[in-house]
Amino acid sequence: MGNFFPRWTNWLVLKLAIALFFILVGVSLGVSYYFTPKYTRVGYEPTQPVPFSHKIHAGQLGLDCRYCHSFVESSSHSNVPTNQTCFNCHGTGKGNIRSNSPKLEKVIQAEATGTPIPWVKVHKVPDYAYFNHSVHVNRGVSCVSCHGKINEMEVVRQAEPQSMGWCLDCHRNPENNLRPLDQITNLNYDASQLDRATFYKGLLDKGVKAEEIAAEIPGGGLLEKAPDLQQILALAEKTYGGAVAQQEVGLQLKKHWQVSPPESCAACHR
Amino acid sequence: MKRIWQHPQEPKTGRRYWRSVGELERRSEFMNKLGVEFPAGDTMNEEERDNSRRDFLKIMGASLGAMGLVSCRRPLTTILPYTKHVEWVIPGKPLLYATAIPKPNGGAQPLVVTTHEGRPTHLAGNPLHPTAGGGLDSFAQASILDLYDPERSQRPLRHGKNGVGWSSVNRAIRAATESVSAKGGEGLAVVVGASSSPTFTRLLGELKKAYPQAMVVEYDAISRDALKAANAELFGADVLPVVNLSKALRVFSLDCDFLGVNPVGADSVKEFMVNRDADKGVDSMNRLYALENRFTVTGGFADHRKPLAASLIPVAAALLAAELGGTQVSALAATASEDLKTWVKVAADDLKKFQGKAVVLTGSGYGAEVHALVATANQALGAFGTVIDLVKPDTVTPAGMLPDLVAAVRGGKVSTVVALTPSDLFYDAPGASALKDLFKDKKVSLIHWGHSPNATARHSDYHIPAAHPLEAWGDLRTADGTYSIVQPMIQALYGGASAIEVLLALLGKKKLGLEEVKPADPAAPPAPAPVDAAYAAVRETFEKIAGGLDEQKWNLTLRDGFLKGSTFAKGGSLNAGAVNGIASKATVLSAPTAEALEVVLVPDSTLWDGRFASNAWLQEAPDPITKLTWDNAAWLSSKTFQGLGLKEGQMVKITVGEKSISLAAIEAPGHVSNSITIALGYGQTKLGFVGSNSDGKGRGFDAYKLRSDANQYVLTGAKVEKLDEIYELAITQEQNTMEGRAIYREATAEEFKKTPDFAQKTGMDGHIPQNISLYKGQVDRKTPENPEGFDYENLHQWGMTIDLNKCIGCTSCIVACQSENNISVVGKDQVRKGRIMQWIRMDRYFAVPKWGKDEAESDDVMIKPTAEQLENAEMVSQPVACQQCESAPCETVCPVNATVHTEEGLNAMAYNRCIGTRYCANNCPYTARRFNFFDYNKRPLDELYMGPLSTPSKTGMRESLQLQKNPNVTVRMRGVIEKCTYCVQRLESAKINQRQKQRDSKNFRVPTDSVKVACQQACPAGAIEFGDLGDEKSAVNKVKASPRNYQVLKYVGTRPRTSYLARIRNVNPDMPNAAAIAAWSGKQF
Amino acid sequence: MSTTLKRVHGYLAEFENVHDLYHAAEHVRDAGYQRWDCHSPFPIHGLDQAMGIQRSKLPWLVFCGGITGTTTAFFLQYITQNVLYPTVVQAKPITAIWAIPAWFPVMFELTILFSAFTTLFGLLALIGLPRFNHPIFASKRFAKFSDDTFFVCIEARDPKFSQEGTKAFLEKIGGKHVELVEDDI
Amino acid sequence: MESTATASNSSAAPIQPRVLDREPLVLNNRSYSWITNRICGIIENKQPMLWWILFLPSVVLTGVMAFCFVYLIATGVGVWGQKQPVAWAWDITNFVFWIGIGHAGTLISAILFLTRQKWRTSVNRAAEAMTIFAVMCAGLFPAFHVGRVWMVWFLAPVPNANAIWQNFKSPLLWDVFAVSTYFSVSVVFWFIGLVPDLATLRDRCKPGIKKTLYGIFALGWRGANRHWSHYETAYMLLAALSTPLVLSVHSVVSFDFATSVVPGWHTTIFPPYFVAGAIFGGFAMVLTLMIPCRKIYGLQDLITAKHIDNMAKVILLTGTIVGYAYCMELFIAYYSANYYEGQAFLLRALHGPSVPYYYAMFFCNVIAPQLFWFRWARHSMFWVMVVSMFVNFGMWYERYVIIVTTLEVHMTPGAWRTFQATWVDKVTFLGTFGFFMMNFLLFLRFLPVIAIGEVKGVLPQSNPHHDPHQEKGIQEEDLMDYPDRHVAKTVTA
Repeated sequence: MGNFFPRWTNWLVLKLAIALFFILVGVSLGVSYYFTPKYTRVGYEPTQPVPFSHKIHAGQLGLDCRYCHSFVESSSHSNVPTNQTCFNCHGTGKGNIRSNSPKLEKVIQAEATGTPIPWVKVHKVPDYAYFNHSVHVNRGVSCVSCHGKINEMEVVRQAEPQSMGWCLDCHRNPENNLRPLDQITNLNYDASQLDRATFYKGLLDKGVKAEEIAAEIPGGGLLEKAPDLQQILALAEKTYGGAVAQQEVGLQLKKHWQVSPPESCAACHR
Repeated sequence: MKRIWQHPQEPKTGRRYWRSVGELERRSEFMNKLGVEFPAGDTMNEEERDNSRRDFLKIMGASLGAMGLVSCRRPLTTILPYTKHVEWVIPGKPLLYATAIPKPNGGAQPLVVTTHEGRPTHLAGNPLHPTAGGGLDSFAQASILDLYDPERSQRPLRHGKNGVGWSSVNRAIRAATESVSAKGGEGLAVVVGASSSPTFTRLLGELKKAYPQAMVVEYDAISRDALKAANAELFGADVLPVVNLSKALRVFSLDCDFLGVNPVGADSVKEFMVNRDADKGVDSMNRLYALENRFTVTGGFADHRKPLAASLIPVAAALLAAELGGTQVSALAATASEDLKTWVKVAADDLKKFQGKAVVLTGSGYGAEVHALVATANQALGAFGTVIDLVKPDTVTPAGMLPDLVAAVRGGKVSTVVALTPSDLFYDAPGASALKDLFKDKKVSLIHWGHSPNATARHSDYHIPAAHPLEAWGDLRTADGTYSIVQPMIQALYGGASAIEVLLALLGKKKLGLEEVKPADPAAPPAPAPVDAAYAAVRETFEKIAGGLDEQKWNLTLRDGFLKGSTFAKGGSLNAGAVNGIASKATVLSAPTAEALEVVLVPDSTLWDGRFASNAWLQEAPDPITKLTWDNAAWLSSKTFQGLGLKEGQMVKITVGEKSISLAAIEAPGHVSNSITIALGYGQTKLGFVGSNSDGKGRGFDAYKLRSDANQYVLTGAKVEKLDEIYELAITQEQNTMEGRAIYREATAEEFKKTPDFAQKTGMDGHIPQNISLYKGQVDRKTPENPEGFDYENLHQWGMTIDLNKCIGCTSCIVACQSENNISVVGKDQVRKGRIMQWIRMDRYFAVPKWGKDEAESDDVMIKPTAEQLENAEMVSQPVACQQCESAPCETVCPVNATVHTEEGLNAMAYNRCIGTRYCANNCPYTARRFNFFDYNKRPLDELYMGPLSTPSKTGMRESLQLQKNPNVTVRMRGVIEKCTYCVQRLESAKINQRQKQRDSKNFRVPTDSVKVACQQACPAGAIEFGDLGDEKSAVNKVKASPRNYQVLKYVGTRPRTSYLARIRNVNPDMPNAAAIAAWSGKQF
Repeated sequence: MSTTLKRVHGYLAEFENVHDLYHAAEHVRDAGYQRWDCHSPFPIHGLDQAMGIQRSKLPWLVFCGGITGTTTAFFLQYITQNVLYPTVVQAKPITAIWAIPAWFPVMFELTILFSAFTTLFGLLALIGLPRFNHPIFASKRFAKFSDDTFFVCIEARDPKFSQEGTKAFLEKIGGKHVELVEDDI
Repeated sequence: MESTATASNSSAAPIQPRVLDREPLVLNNRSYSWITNRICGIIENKQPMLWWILFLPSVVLTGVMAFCFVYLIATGVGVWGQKQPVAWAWDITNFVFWIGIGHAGTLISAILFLTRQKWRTSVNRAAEAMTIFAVMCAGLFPAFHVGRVWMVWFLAPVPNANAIWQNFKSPLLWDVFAVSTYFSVSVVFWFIGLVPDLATLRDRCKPGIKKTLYGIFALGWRGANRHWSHYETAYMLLAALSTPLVLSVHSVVSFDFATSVVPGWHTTIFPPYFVAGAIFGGFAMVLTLMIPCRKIYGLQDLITAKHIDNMAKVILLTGTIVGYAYCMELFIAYYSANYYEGQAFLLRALHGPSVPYYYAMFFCNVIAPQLFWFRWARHSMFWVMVVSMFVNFGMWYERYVIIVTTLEVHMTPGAWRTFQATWVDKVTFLGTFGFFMMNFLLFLRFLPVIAIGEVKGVLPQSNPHHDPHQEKGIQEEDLMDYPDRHVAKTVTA
């Protein structure tokens, strides 16, 4: 009978092993991309019942976010405005702005029947995670940080994965997202737009000690005597260059507002 | 990668979890209900959030199931905003209202109600209230569940059947009044319960005016007629004695459970605790003597307790009166046994020393002679005007009693009966079934108003569903008379009517039911809602009481929840002559014997007279004494029990005269021999799933059947015989003794004086070896030596103390916790299997001074005590929840990091990370962790074992119950561990609010003691302190400084954040066997 | 089919018992053959010396495998517990130096696991198995190697191999049924 | 081999005093081919009736077990008897029981191999198989006892979007690693041992599916000595690795209890005590399986009375260690003067809810094995069977006592509750036996129950220095009292 197995079988096992290896690598790569929020959530852009354009309202017209989402600073979740808010401008006898535009049809209808407009939820934090808007916007975290540049979106789209890992990134290094409170709803904000002098003056006016401020600037700890504003500015300029840097702002605010985001379960899960 | 989802139009049918629950809610019956008062919207949105929180695994499961799909499909969830903005409502923030609800035994419980987008979710006491402020009892705490009870009566019934509208009810009422109006109301009878609502009383008066011939009858199952009669004779018709225990240093209770179901003042527990603080010096501590036939929370808390048959209470009363120099009734006193004489004498001597600071109390169920004797005793003690105030309430109406009505009906003088009493005539009235037939024979048309479709409702011509106190306008007065307005939190879910509204309807001032309320027309500018007649009526009463209708005053009263300085007028005095008159009528009773036992009927600690039978929280709240849930049973003394050779739960047949019932028996330590105690209120049939068994048979046993008169509480000459059947009882505690372990610690006042820190030396705490390990780990305060310790400077450090010298073992903290933390009810069967979910376990231990066969024998705690010893046992109760150990054994064993420690010293629990290995539960020395053995929130409790095959219609949480859930707490699914978290949701929101205020400044410490946890809020005795250990000013820090402060199982080294304060028994050294009291506590390890 | 080209694999000689095989092996070794082998149903004590085989290198491979396991386990735990998300449980220290005792069990287990698999795959690598098709299987008699017969096979690739010489040599040292093993190309 | 050496002397010079023979490992000078035929015969011939009588019920039981687990997962852990405070009961009891049984195999193959105990050769294959199947049964319980089985992947340290990891301080996680390692290593060890025998089977069957399968798993083994030399090193290495592993696995299992704070669990004696117990129970199970096997398949010449005798001795030894542990627990409980510790054992042994279990355990594990002090007992198959049966039960009781009766009386008396098992508990456990038996019977059916190659290796004629030409027949004085000698007589080499 001779050899029972043909010769080609000799390499079969090795070939299979190699093939299997590549398959496994492929699968794990695929899963880690296609099955994580980075892919499954970001870019979610459902059609809304009413063709409301954030681009026009928040972008061109420059409405402040808080005009409609009025409770964002005081409540856990940022409320969707009532019809009354819409009619402040669009209502007949009020603003009269395009009060008869067909786009408003659903709103008028809702007003008439009293049944709410079913807006489609775009940013959905899992139900067992308790996110609180107010504590973020009151502590220097802007809308942009989580929702992206809404003012450039015709229809709202999810811009960030909003996964637990993503949350933790910021909770561990808040300085990358902190900004002065008056800039919270400025969606085009960039640290470089800040005037360094006013920023540090603001801190000093809040009663922060100058040396403490200096201590937050690399190399600032070395100053022998309490510096004045000019020295601080000089120091900052030396370290961060002409334009104000996000790091610069972030570190100062983190220190002087005592921003210490919690990392323990109880902060978000109850 | 911009991908646009075109969500399809929702098909009519579809996999439930693919539809957002929000949309489900849009079909919900509550849409229009809530929609009326709160224009449709965020209630639903809120609902959707908290609802789908419950379903998070459903959704997760679905998306996992769909796997690949996940990336391109995602469950569509909608946000439904308000169409019009609602005053005060900020979506996501709770809104608090002050109001009040009636206590089952009269008086009022002032409340602060938490509402989320118009849903009342949690009740708490009103801390501002001058007299009844602070905690609440479990009845009040649980009444929020009555509001959402899916089985409460929801629509009018005709002969117990559905299908009759409100209009016909209104017609019936009109007919009833019109028919009798000619004859000045003759033929009309109104049955009311004892009410403390001025408006109700006023309207009743108006009714009497309108129909002079109409008959007004007052009936309560837990009747106080005897007391009322006695009071009328002793103090005058319109005078009531109100006891303020905060003024008493010596209290003698003749079977008066004033800490439990028989309060004697506005807030007896709170008042009693005023003088109970051992750290203020034991000499200023009050002392409690108790004589009772069974253990009550009062007796358990007494410094001196003697078991005494209820039939002998009059004897004791006579003795006491004689000793104190009151009226002498030698006929009674003579019959007393010697040891009783000495016992009472010594106690009396002690009382005498406290003229004007001592008081004698007796159970409201006892006969007039007892009340008379007690009155003289109090007179002798100078209690009147000091401890006892005589007041003239405006809430008593001259009314007949049930027998009058029965007679009238029998005589055919009554054609229409309107039943407004919360009691259930055809269930709890003496000879209920006979009464029912009588009504039928005499063709009496019965219009019944009630909260649940109970026996009377089912056999009435018309049943009017009652509105919950949170649903309608009304008003109430606490025992001392402080006036509170009852304001609605929510549109009546089922359009029920309040008793006041029914009266208004009888007066033709109001139409009942939903028809009246039409959905606000959105097109028109928001018109003011039509003025509610009840609202008007309450304002009218307010005008009288407040002296003028001052809007500001009205609003203040609404805001604060009470009207300042509105207590009853004082007046009246004891009429000595009457005393002798009554006392002379006293009949001599002999002590019960094995042949002729006595049966004592008591209101149930959880169901009261049975009106709470369909409240699942109360059904599952263990009885403070027997730890029995879902049933009642006959309590027998160990001697009788062992004498009959009974097993736990064995059925016995009890015969009194020709009446007899058979029910399960349990052995009750501390119970007098030849005496049987039975709790009333059980055995109601066809009361739905909670109120009665799924087969419609009653839960427990109906003891009303033994009564032939509503005032009968002590029945003598009873026979008991043993039956073979064993009834399955769900008792939450198997082990009655502490096995000599130093879990609960107490000492007498003397010992405490000698060694104030005895509690810290008890047992093994005296000799705990030093921790010599090289690293200290994250424990204690952070210092240079202990770098890993907790940061007390910059962070909150939460801690709790429980003062065992104040805890009476009532279950209201358990219920409060259940309401705040969405804890599921597991049902009788699961309780029997030891799977009760309540996060707080109220341990109740019995202890005897010496163990072993006889007094002489050794201190070996492992020997079972004898029947005699058990009869004189002492009872202590101790609430145990998660102790938030700094070094928590449960944490280290969790393989997935589902439970870890927070920097604030909390033992955090992430439900959504838990896989349910249950290792933590094993490793918890306090057994404080609970496991969801089944989907208690999803599966019907009688089909738990059917899993996914459970009846679809019964599967899933009932819509109305969903409304009650606290949106800030995850509703746990099966397979995860849960436990007390120190109400972390409250702590987090407190911190967040503080940050909102501070914004860009530094100070984030929550204001001292501004955050309270649910159990602390609920505790009527104020035994629980909670707060920030990092804040020197906080109350919890002060309390922890007490020498009585100790940690349970300290030697294990878990370093719990919750610590206990040892109990001090204010023993009178002259009392017989005073030495034996709390002697057991010295023999602990 | 008789005209198919064949390649000579070598000579296969058969022996009855261990004793004979052992001495035969010694002869072959002394004769200076390189590419040859003995085939037996079970390992024979001392035959390695008789054939002059070096000690196996496998232990070194396994040692490396083991070390890999230990380090993997250590870094797995160090990184997850100390770098990525440190959590405090039962007040236990999170700094590596104090936490390391808790890591020993997993470090140990992974060491064993990695070693074991290195042993398996190392062995297969060293002995070039699995190889299902081998010229020697062409011999029908060879099938008995796994039962009770012992073989010596000298391969044609051996420099000292010769058609006649080797055959004679094998017969001289007591080999029975000396046959030429060929396999198809 | 000494035996043959002395024997030859005796034939040469009759006057010399006779050196007492050492019992040969294989009786009746069986030849290689006899061994091959006998062992492969089991696989190649039809299975005896008894095989089917045992096999079919096992399959049914396996099905029942599967059903129970499905029911459990679909409904909830509540279908078991668990409650507060007894959060672990039969599930973990069975886990520890099975994992314990799983220790004998590796022990026999590894430790006895390192200690050059040649007698292991005829039992190690079956024991290893048993190990693997026992570990499979054991693994089922920790996997399915969790509340949310579908979340069990949380135990695997894989990077995830939640950026959260496991707690490597948890003994339970150590368990995961230990048990899975133990299983994989045992399989590797077993497989490597099987390769040469699979080659034997391959060479014996006719071309066909069977030959293909055997062929594949034989990896083309051709018995070359250059392979054998690597092979033996590998085998030795694996033995050296398994030895500490087998000790570690049950130590880690015992950590689940020893590292807790529960009185009655928190004991330093646990690791050695558990390991001893495991070996104890494991050997008992080996005996329970091998004694019928050798009878049914007529393997008395390979699995001789000597083997049984040795294993009985091991049982006696480990049983005594276990007994010592029991007493030591009690002593420490008393000597520690820790009230709670003392109570835990008083309640366990005197007046707790589950006292009977304690005494059942004590009798089965400590008293019963003492029978093995007597040679007749060790040599009577009946008594050996009886005792090993006792031990099998006793070891389950031991785990039950340790786990359940301890938890029933935890630290706070207010929470004490007695445990009652449900039908699901019982049927599931029974089912695992079916699963175990099914696997083992299939193993008998398709794989060599005895390591052919290894047994051949220990025959006297396998020694190159043993001269085959002066073979001697069986001598009468060799006929010492081997109870099953006559069976061997009938067979001819």
